[in-house]
Amino acid sequence: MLLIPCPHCGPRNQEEFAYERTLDSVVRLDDAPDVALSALYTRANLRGDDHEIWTHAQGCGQWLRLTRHRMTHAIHSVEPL
Amino acid sequence: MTDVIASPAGALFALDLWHSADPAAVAAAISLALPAPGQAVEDERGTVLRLSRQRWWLLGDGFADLAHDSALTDHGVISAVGGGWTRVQMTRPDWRALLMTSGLIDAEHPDFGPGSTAISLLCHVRCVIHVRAAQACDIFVPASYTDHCLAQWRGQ
Amino acid sequence: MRSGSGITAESVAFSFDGTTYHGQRGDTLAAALIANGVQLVARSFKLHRPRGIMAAGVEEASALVTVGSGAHGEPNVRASDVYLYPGLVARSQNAWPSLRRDIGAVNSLAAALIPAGFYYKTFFGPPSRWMLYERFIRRAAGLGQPPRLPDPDHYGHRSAFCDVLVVGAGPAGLNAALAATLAGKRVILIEQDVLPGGTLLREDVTINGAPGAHWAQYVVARILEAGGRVLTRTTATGYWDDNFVTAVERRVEPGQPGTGEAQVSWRLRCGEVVLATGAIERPLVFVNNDLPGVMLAGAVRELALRHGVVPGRRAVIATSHDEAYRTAFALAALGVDIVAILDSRADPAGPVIAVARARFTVLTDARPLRAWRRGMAMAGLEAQVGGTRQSFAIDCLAMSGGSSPVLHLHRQAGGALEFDAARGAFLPGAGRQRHSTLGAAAGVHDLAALLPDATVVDPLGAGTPPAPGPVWRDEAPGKAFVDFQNDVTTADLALAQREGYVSVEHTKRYTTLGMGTDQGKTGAMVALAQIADLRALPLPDTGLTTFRAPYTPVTLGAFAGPMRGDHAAPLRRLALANAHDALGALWVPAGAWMRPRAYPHQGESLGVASLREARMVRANVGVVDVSSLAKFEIAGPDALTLVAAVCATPVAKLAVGRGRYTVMLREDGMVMDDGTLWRLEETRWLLTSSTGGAARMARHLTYVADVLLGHPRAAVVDLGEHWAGLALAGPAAAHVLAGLTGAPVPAHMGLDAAHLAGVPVRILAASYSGERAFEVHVRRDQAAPVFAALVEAARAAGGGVYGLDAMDHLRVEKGHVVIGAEADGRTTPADLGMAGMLRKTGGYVGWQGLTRPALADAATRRQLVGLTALDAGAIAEGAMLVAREGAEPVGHVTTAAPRVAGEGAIALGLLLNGAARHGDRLLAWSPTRHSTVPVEVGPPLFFDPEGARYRD
Amino acid sequence: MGAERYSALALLRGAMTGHRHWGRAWRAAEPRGPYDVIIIGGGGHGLATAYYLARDHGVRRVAVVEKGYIGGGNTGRNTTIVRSNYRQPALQRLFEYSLKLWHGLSDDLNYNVMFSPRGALFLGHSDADMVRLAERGDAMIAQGLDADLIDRDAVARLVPLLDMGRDARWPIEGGLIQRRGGTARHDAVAWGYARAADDLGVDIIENCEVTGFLRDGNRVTGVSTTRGDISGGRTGICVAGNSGHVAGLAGLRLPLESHTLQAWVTEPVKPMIDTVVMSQTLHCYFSQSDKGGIVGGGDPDFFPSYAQRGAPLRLDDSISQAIALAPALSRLRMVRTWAGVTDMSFDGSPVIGETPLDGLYVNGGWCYGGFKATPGSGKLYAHLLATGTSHAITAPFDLARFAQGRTIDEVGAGPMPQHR
Repeated sequence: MLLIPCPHCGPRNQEEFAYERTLDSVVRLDDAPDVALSALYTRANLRGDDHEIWTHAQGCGQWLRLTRHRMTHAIHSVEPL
Repeated sequence: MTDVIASPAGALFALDLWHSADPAAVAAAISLALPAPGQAVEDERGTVLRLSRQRWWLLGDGFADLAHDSALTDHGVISAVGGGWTRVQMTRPDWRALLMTSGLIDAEHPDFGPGSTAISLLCHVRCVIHVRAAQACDIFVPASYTDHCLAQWRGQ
Repeated sequence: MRSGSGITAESVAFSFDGTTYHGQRGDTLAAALIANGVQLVARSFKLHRPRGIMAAGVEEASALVTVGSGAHGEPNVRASDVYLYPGLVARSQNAWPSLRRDIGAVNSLAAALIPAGFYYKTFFGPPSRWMLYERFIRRAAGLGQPPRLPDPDHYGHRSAFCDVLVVGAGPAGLNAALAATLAGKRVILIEQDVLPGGTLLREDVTINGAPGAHWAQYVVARILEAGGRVLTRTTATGYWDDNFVTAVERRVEPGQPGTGEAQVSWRLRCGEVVLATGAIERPLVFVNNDLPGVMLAGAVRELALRHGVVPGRRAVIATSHDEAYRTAFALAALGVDIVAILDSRADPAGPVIAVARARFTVLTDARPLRAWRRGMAMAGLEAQVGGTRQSFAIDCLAMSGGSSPVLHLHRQAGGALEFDAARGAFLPGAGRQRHSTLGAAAGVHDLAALLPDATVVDPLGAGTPPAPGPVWRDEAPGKAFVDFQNDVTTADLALAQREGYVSVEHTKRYTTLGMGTDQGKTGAMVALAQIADLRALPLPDTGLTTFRAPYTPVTLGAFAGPMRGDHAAPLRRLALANAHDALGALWVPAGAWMRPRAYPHQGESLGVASLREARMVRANVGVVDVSSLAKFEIAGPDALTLVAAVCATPVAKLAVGRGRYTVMLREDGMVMDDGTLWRLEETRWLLTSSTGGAARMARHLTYVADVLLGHPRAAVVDLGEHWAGLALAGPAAAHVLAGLTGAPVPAHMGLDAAHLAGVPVRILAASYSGERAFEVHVRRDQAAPVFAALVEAARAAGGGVYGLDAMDHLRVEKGHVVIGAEADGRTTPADLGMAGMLRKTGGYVGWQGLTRPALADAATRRQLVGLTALDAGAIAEGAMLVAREGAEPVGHVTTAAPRVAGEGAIALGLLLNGAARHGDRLLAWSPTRHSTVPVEVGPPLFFDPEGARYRD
Repeated sequence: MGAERYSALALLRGAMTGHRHWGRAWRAAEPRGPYDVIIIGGGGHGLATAYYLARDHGVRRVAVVEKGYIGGGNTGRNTTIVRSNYRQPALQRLFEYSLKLWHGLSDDLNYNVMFSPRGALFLGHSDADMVRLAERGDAMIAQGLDADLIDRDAVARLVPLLDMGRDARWPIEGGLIQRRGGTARHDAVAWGYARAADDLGVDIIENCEVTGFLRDGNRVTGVSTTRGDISGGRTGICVAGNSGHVAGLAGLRLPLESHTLQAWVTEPVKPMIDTVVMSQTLHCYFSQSDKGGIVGGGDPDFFPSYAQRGAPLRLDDSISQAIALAPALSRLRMVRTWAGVTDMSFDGSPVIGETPLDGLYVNGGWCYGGFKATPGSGKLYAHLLATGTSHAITAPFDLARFAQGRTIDEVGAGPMPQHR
């Protein structure tokens, strides 16, 4: 049960947050189709630190960029998006 | 229990400022104190609660006119949202303990005193919490979930 | 047997296997049974061997009983973990016809045939044959009888936050909690026992001049005084990420009827965690070490010193270290004849040994080889004493093969382990989270060292730390157990090694070692020592299985807490729920909502009622509650940018005061949702979308705004709850509405503000039914009079209310798709016949996904079609579309309905290459419902193809 | 090789001799390349692949390299449910192919995997649910699978402990049962395949973690491991849960994320539930093991992790749902919870096929449903690794399907695993 420090609300339980995707899988509206599909359908899926997008969906609704380790679950940074 | 009272939120407005807006400047422009994160302020028109980085709630009939305040239009927008919320007023000394049965927020923290606000899951429902006094707390519950939450808070 | 040691307490009557006994308040069931001379308490899992009480705490592996009657019954309760209450009813389990004469004990005779993993080597043949064997195996397995009635108990959830959580109120934990309290921290102290004190409750010590238990009470009082929280009878069961600890508090005993919450599940978020979880004593390994009367030495001491109970008259103490010597003194003080102390060490020395030698027969280089029984209880022991074997006629053996620090939570938290060869034990290493370990859990048993600031008098406490007992090398024939509950013997471990199940996880899973309800609390380290010996490896190299929550078994009800009955998941209620009830609504679940499905008249079936309601709309007018639909306002100078990114249809040219049907796509190009988009003002839009997709759409809108578009000047305001929505549809709708508002109604796909029943409303002229129709949006808290006025006026015009089924019938006739039915997450706009509606310029979410080549291959795409039944039968919803019964399906029926206008059955379906197959005849085949209906494929539009009825 | 056959008679002989005649179920093999095929991953799928390579394709030089102990990943962490009751034809064919193999597996392997076709029951909680179940059943029957749509009374007879009250939070209106579905003993599947494969000469190399790939241009020629380099003809990744990590060692990005799935088991009790009970509306499922414990689970944790460690409140959800369905479960006590790492693919279906690198193949993306596919997955992957071409059944599950628009999306949830 992660404790995620929301930049607006302070540390809150994971229950309030929703994982969206990795930062490198964001599909921009003006991406060419091959770029978009590659972003959408492939992941590095690192067994280490990765950059992720989460939202404080059940709290203030803020979208967040987390750097988080996939083995230890340690959150190294949280920034508002 | 009479110390858990539910009523429609009534005159409740959402004030959304653009990401680029400076809250302090807006506050000055529309003569309205815009509280910092986690806080609420009250004036003669009603209560202003901070909900998120860009959203405040204005509770009170006195805020209705702001929707047409031209000083605001460059910075944000106001929308009536009160139909969607039930205001549950807890006026019992153990309201903090009650919240601790329904969610995972530190309602017992010494800093979570009068004038504090928070949004969190209570009874699995996203609720807005406003501490009004040491022994009084308002919980704003999405209206359709009112019965679900009250049943738990009233011990049914 | 209860000693006459002066302990006086209230007498409590209880029963075991139908016999009434008396114990004392404060007794565990284990203590009370022993006090009454009951030694045989249980039968083991596999071999049905007679078992008694072995331990005094949660580590008990053998003495499992069922406690409570009827709905209050709770199987597999450790006799050492239930405190007496008046009327406690306990029964033995896994024995038939009786505990004493248990038929299952034949398994013991056949034991040679059923070694570890025997079932993998036999019972071959077809699965049906295995299932026959399985029936008997399942009946033989299991322990207690399962509950069959709904649980009468209530369970609560509580959360709490603290700076310091201390787990365990033994001396180390109390001391740490006191220190944190004095330092001004928010402190929570939890203790699984009913009393604080831990080992202080079972050792003869004084602290600051008073008995240890008094000091424990004093510390607790100080913590409470300072505003801290002390939870007794509470077990920390799980240690999760970021110092989140779960604990379960028992407020009533197992099987005990109560009125309040029987158990409370605590969720604790902690700044730091101090683990003072103590240690668990290990058994010695020898033949028949599982007999009733063979007990852990610490447990015997606890029974004697805490409960004044002794398990026998003639006892031997068998140990590998000093601590168990305490038991000899404790028993002797209660008049037990200490026949001998067997110490496996060759030359133990020190003050404790010296005192003991003065009082007892201490035999060194001595250890048990074989116990035997008379009847169902221990009668004697053969021991190896130096080079000779000696026998002892005794009824109790108190054994100690060392001590295992309880590192369960430390390991759950990701803490490291360090092996201490002298103790033969793992000690806590570095923690991954903010936690530390103290006391016996860290290998420190010396009370004086634990409490440096107190005056401790503990004459027997000067001993050496617990050391492991000797490894068993089959010095005597017979079964020597390492896992008592699952009947795992040293021979089973050897067999597993021989067969190559050498990874400790393989050994565990092959032999079931440590997989009982005790999860190997007593036996795991003993087994590892045996495995290390078999493999000639250092013990740490054998590996260790994973520690998983819960530390002790937790009632499932405690996890659910208040999430029971109607509250198992939140239920959403419409603003007009009472009004619908008054109208006789039949309700249907729609996600978390309950919505009116139809309003049947007296004696009317659902189908008849729905068709009547639908025809009422076609003929006159009807009112339906569409409040649960999602509604978002998107407002601000950049609102158009956001709307255009989300909606795949043209939006920019929509005039103020007008609306349009729209679809929203996922990034893979599939239809995510649909709805109507309205331009309320130049820079203010209203988007409606499906009920079921409301949360998804809310998230999607803010994702697009904040992440993709980088915060445009546009607010997304979720007004799904703010506005109730009432649709008025039918040829008379415009007339009815105008009569209520006193104003002209808006043109089709126009909107207007009005007053209705004295309440401000917004009117959106959109049609889902194919009739002239209006959606009236009104604040939820003002909806009741508007609904009442609409219903009354509709009735006056020969119409009335209609429900979801009628709405569905009407929309099928018009070929409108529903998210989840036709738009099933696998269909593109083109599949649904909407390709022409898309913006040619792209720029919306999903446009790239739509470029994928296979999506353009009509032959492999399922496309929306209309289906008309060619005979009188109703088309089964979900039926396969096939050329003939049994053929490969080419599509399926997504929604079926009776014709509203006219007779017969129609349906919508998804059909491979369907747009090119109009006129084809297929079968709608539902083998599960024994229904086959010939259908003709056509366009998905059955009524008023010109749309004349809904236009102005 | 030439291990003693298991039988009741052999057990009897063991009873006389203290069971001292049993040898190792599989050798502790050392790496000794070159191999014709190297399979990365000693789970059920990898071991089955090795077995069928040797048995059906005559490929004798096969190595299975396993980073820990065999069956230690998801093979030993699942809830042992076996079924083929899918809705999409491609999935029906794949899982039915597997289900047929399950029915003869114990005899095939001479190892009792305790396959118990006690029925896999999906519950319906509303008329709409029942329609969806009927549709699924119709689709199954159309493909030759067994499916029975049963009414409330039949459900109540099958699982008497279910709450059949009309006012239940999730009333039970009926169900869809696949009677040939059921459960099996998960560990035994790994051990049985290992023993049988070993008997055919396959090298099962435990405690051997792959750390990289040997390359010759675009061709993979073997693997680097913690026990040295091992060269081979074809290399097959078969490490569901860690597919992303291992493929990453070859520089590949796969259409999947690794997420956590938790499960729980109660103390053993006498028989109380004889069928596998599942609710797709509720996302919970439970059955009773032969030992007597109720084994259950629910939704995954919905965020990427390799930690094999879940969040506690996720358990509350599946448990409260299970109690709502069968109230008597409330008084049972959970003895253990655990977590596995699942390859969550971007359409919910597995990925089986070639990779952009020559000689390197992948079998993964099983989401939370791989155990039931073990025999079929192994046999079909063996076909691919032996011949270099996909079997017709696995051909639709290639990696290219995502970019081409041929996704196989059973629940229609789209690319994001956390929405599934």
